[in-house]
Amino acid sequence: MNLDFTREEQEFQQSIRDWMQTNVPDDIKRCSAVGEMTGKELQQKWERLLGGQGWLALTWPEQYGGPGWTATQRYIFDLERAMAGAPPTSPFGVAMVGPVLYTFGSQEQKDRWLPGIVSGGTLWCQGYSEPNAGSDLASLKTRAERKEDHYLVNGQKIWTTQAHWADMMFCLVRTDSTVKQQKGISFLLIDMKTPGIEVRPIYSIDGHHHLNEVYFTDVRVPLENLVGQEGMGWTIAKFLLTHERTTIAGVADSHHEISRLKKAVAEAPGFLDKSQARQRIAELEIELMALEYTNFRTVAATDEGKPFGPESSGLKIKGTELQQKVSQAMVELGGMMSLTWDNPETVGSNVFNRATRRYNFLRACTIYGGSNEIQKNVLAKMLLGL
Amino acid sequence: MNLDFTREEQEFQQSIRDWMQTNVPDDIKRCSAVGEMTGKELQQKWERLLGGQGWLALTWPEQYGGPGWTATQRYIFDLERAMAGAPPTSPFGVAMVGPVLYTFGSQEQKDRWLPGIVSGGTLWCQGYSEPNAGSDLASLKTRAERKEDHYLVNGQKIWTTQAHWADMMFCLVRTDSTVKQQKGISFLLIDMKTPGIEVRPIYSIDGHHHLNEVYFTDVRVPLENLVGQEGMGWTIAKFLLTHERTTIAGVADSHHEISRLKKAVAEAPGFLDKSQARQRIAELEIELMALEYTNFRTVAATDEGKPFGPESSGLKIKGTELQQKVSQAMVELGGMMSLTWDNPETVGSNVFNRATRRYNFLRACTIYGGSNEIQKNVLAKMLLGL
Amino acid sequence: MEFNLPENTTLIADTARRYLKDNYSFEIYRQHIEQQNHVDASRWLAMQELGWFGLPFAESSGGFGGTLLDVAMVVRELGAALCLDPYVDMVVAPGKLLEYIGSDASLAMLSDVIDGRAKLACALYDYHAGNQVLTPSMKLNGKRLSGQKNFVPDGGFADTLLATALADGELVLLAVPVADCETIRHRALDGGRIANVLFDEVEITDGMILARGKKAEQALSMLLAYLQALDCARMYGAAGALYQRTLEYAKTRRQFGVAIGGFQIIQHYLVDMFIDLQQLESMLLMVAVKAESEDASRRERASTAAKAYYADKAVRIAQQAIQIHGGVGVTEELDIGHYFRLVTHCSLTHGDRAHHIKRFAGLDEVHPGE
Amino acid sequence: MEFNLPENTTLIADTARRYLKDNYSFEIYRQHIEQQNHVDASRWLAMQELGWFGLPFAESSGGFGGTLLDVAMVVRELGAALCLDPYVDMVVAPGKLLEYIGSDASLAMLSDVIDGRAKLACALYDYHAGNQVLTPSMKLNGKRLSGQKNFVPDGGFADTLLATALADGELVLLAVPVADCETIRHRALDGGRIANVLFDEVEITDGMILARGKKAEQALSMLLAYLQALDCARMYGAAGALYQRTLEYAKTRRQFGVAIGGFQIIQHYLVDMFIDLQQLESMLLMVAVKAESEDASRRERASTAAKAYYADKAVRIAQQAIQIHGGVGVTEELDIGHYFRLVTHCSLTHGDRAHHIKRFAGLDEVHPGE
Repeated sequence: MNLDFTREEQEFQQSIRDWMQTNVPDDIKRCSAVGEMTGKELQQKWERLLGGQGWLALTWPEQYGGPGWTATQRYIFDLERAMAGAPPTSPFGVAMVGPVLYTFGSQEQKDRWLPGIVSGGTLWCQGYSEPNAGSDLASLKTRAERKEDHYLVNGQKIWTTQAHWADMMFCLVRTDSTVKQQKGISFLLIDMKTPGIEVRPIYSIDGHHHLNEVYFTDVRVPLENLVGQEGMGWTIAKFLLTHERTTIAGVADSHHEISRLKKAVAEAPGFLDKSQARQRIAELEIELMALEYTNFRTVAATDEGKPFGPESSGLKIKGTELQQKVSQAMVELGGMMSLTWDNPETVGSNVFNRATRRYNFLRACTIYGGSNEIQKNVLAKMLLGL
Repeated sequence: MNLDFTREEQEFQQSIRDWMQTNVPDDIKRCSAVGEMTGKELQQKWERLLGGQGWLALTWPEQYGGPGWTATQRYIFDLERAMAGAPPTSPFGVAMVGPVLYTFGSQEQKDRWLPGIVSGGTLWCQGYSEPNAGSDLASLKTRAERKEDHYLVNGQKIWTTQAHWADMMFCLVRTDSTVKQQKGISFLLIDMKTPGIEVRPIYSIDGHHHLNEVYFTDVRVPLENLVGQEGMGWTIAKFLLTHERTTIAGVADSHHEISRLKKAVAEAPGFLDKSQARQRIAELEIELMALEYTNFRTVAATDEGKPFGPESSGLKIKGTELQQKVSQAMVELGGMMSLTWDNPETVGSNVFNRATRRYNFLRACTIYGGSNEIQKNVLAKMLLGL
Repeated sequence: MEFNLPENTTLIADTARRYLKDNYSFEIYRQHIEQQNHVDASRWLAMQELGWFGLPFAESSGGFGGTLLDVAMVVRELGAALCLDPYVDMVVAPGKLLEYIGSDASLAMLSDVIDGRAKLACALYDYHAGNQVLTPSMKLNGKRLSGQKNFVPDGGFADTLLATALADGELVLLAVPVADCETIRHRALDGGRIANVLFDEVEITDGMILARGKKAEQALSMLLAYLQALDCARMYGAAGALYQRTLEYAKTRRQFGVAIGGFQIIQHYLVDMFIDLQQLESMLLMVAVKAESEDASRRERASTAAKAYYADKAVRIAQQAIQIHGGVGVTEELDIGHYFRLVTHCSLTHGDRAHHIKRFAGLDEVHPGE
Repeated sequence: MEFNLPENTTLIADTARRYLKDNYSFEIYRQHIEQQNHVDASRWLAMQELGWFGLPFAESSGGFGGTLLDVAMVVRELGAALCLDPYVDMVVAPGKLLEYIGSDASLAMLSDVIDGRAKLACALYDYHAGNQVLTPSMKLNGKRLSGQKNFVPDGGFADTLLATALADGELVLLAVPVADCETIRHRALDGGRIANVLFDEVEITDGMILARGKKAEQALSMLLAYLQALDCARMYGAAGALYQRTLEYAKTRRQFGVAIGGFQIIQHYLVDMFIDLQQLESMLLMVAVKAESEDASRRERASTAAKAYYADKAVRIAQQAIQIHGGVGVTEELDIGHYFRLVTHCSLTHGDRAHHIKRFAGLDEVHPGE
């Protein structure tokens, strides 16, 4: 039992902290100080900077471009990244399609796609959900018909985050409608520049454009863009669900948000009851501590090469609930200071000014990737045997 | 729209308050001041006192011994009763079997049983739940076989509140096991002194004996003790569920508990953060206000002869949740003062000393009479159409 | 007690609902939030013709003698329709303040409001004083007014602001031409416009001083209770709309081959929303009746409790509405998220939950039922 | 980081579990709570033989050099078994206080504790000072000790109390013979015995003064963190038992023709309990490792956070266990309600949730991961 970072890990933490201090671009720091989103340009600048360091595909085996870090190091990196005010990296390439490719892909596929992910050069998006296949993903309808030398894809995806930024999409499609729902699904890589693809924006209630609808009309996808075999799509999707849980709880970003909140309260005008505010924040910090040590257990287990323990099953549920709570606290402690949607930075501007943007944004976090209700259904069945 | 008591009602309130001040026995006031339960003797003394005033069967038509009060007057009476520290009256006679008898009973049954309820002379208990028929009451198994001049009752009831006090039980029994579950159930009155009845105590986690198991072995019940027809039991039970909701929310007793709590905080030693405590109590008072005005809507509708509106459907759920919250606040604000189970009243005794008793007791209030979960199931179906 | 809406109030509410149904829509709202100037001339005129401008004011003040309850029903419908027309900000709020001041000069201004000639708004808050409205940070030194006002509703489109300041430690209420100030407009959470207004040695003439001292404090206190009740009315309209839409969605949206309303967890979520909505309705009626009382204790008890309660339960309903809707709930395309923002907005105006809980805890006790 | 229990700790925990399984039961517990004197001689001896008496103390103090984590695993098992034997109250608490004082005299007393010859308990709280343990209301004037102690665990069956008092404003730790005091015993919420103890001009000799000033404060502060960690351990044992029993019940109890665990709402309740239990486990490991740190900031951050968290989540688990059990959950016949009381009890000892939240809010900030 040892609940401290080792001396080596502490040194690693310090070195990352130092690096972040020097290297996180000022325009990114400015965004994060006032709670603004980084757009595509800044996001990609940041990811390429990390890619150049070899610090993007953190979980990958070294042979494919991973930095060879332990889970603890990755955790520490994430923490210092968040505390420096830098955004999380986009998960679609490094955390999703990458591991799929080096696990299920052919040598050609690996050679072709992995380097762009490692460097931050290629942006990916995930084509899973459809209008009538949200929680019930297995009922998806987008179909890919096998032709001579290509698949012909027709259908529609929705909630496709960053589809408007992406070079490539990995996509679940139905290649066989004669077999049981899950069995007819395949995993396809689609170039977003292919004719027949139309991306329509969906604006979110934080006022930003993250999400899209993607329409496919007779889109021709080379046969070699199939990953694994036809019908393996569901297996691959499930593989991804159980992959890497060491940062799923959002502990690092919650730390950063709480620290911003504490700063905001400290700097707030005198009418805010600061003792009361600090107690509300203390409740959140304590919840975060419980989550953090639960997360540490998963990190430690990962480093010991053990499978995820039962502690990891609640990480997403608790983590997203906490993110929402922290954000709500920021809005409510801001009180009337949170009333502004786009206060020009002239008079009385402060952290609270953009608090509601994030509060709105985060309503989605208990919904996407399987709503917390669906997660509980699954846990009741799989883990509790109900 | 008028949200104040009329001048007449205010005068009524004052007259009841005055009466309570003079007439609530001192030993009852002592109990309530320290949060102790009144036992059978005090309870019956109190009910007989009210019976003597004609103030026991409050909801009944005057012809059967009701005081002829409006729902508002009944509400006011209940409020002043609670604020004076007097216990609620036992519901089994006046609120349950009484209305059943004057609605479904024969003239002989009315003549025989109603007077004892009106005066507080006869104590009743309710034989509904069975070990395998709790939430799922329709699956009850206690059977009553019709013989020449009596029913022969065999089976077991459980959770029978005050069975050890009661002279009589009203009971759901199965008289026909060949028909659909609900249809074979009848409503029977059983004299608790009949041979073959065994009452075994169940002690509750507040340390008191409220509940019982009741065993029936060849218990002979006169045929004339059947209320209505055979097979009408379910109809009668459902009639009772929709009866009188003007005090179901427990508003009066929550007022009394909050007022005790405020007094306790005011008198507590200086180490209690009183400003913090008062804010926690304020939250409860505001919730109580919302419940109270919702309750007023039901009271007002009753006085206008209207059916219960949708507002009444949440009264039990919200009311019991609030009772639990108030009680938990009392325990937690008491802090270490709540650690005592039976502190002799010598050193440092105060309201908090018995707070956990009530806290334990009240765990049952979201369970009995149809758990809050069952209530929500019913509301989803009946009211929301889900 | 009697909870039936007076016939006239029902008529007012029904008329408002019908008017908005015919003349407002989610599409208009969405254009509305993108526009800078957010008063639509034809609707503004129509609202005046519907009698809304005179509704909040006594006949003796030249109004139509409506109650707070009447006004609350209009505002509830505005909330239910997501309508951002600044009826409360430019008519009710400045008008009630003028009426509560009750001087000849203020009543003369009020009659201009009722006639639709005046464009007024209230500037009561600033970053430094926050909810401590009786001690604003703006100072009137002799004839010079200096300081700032923030969160000014209506975004400074009014031509005159009713503003608070301290003069020798005493509260004063002033009518200041907006032309004399620097106004920085921005969008508020609910989609409307608010402004920061800077007063840099603005010259104040005697005629601009509407009230001072106790008189000013009392008028302000009565105004705030009135506006807090209207915050609740607006939230009730939105929460009711959210509940209705969510129930409907649960009945029609299918996942795993069944309507999601068939899942017990969704059923319980919806029952909780329904029950809370009932309690919100009770609190709305309570506050709408009591918050215009001349008895300060009665007024504050009602408005403080209602606002604190709404900031908890209406917000919760809005959060659950999104959760049950899932992905579509977080898009600008659907009205759900817009109602959510409206509810959040109103939960923060005129005192947030923590402020009101603390305030309630400091009020005198009353005997239950009184 | 590494979360595996040391082999030796696992052995200690397993042995404790097995011992309690073989020698304790719900039936014994139920007799126990009805008895006045609550130390069972044979179990007491057995616990000594199991090495528990020496476990919490350094080898240099004559103990077996166990860690707080070792002791926490024993206490967890005591909680899981509902065992009321006053191991913490009569061995760990007084012994650790003596060890933290660390004087020759106190270490001599400690060796009597380890040998099972001493019967000590701590008297740290009173009605007037509450959680402000560094400023007790009891006064030592010259040689005379006057005042009262309340909530004294073990109900005053010990022959000597380690008590706190103020002497000229300075904290002193005293060893006072119980025979010199008036003791009023009563039952505590968890079924154990506590006492009010009155000190009426009790004569204090120099030898009775164990420590004073900073030394006394530091020993007390270290003791409290240690005991707060053990409160959590006990609650964890109980909460785990509650979860297991409730899950089992949900799988077997049938209503409406199906196991109640088939209902989605019950499933979500249980998943919530399960997830919270996982977090409680993490917090237990955290606090058991950190609460015996000599670094005051590290120790207090850990023990305060853990206690506040447990008073929320373990209590919630206990409430839900009863709710899911329904009627049987509120009877004395079933252990569920008894665990519920135990959890409530421990949530209130050594500082309730509000106390710890406030305390945590006042602690210095640390960089995440440190």
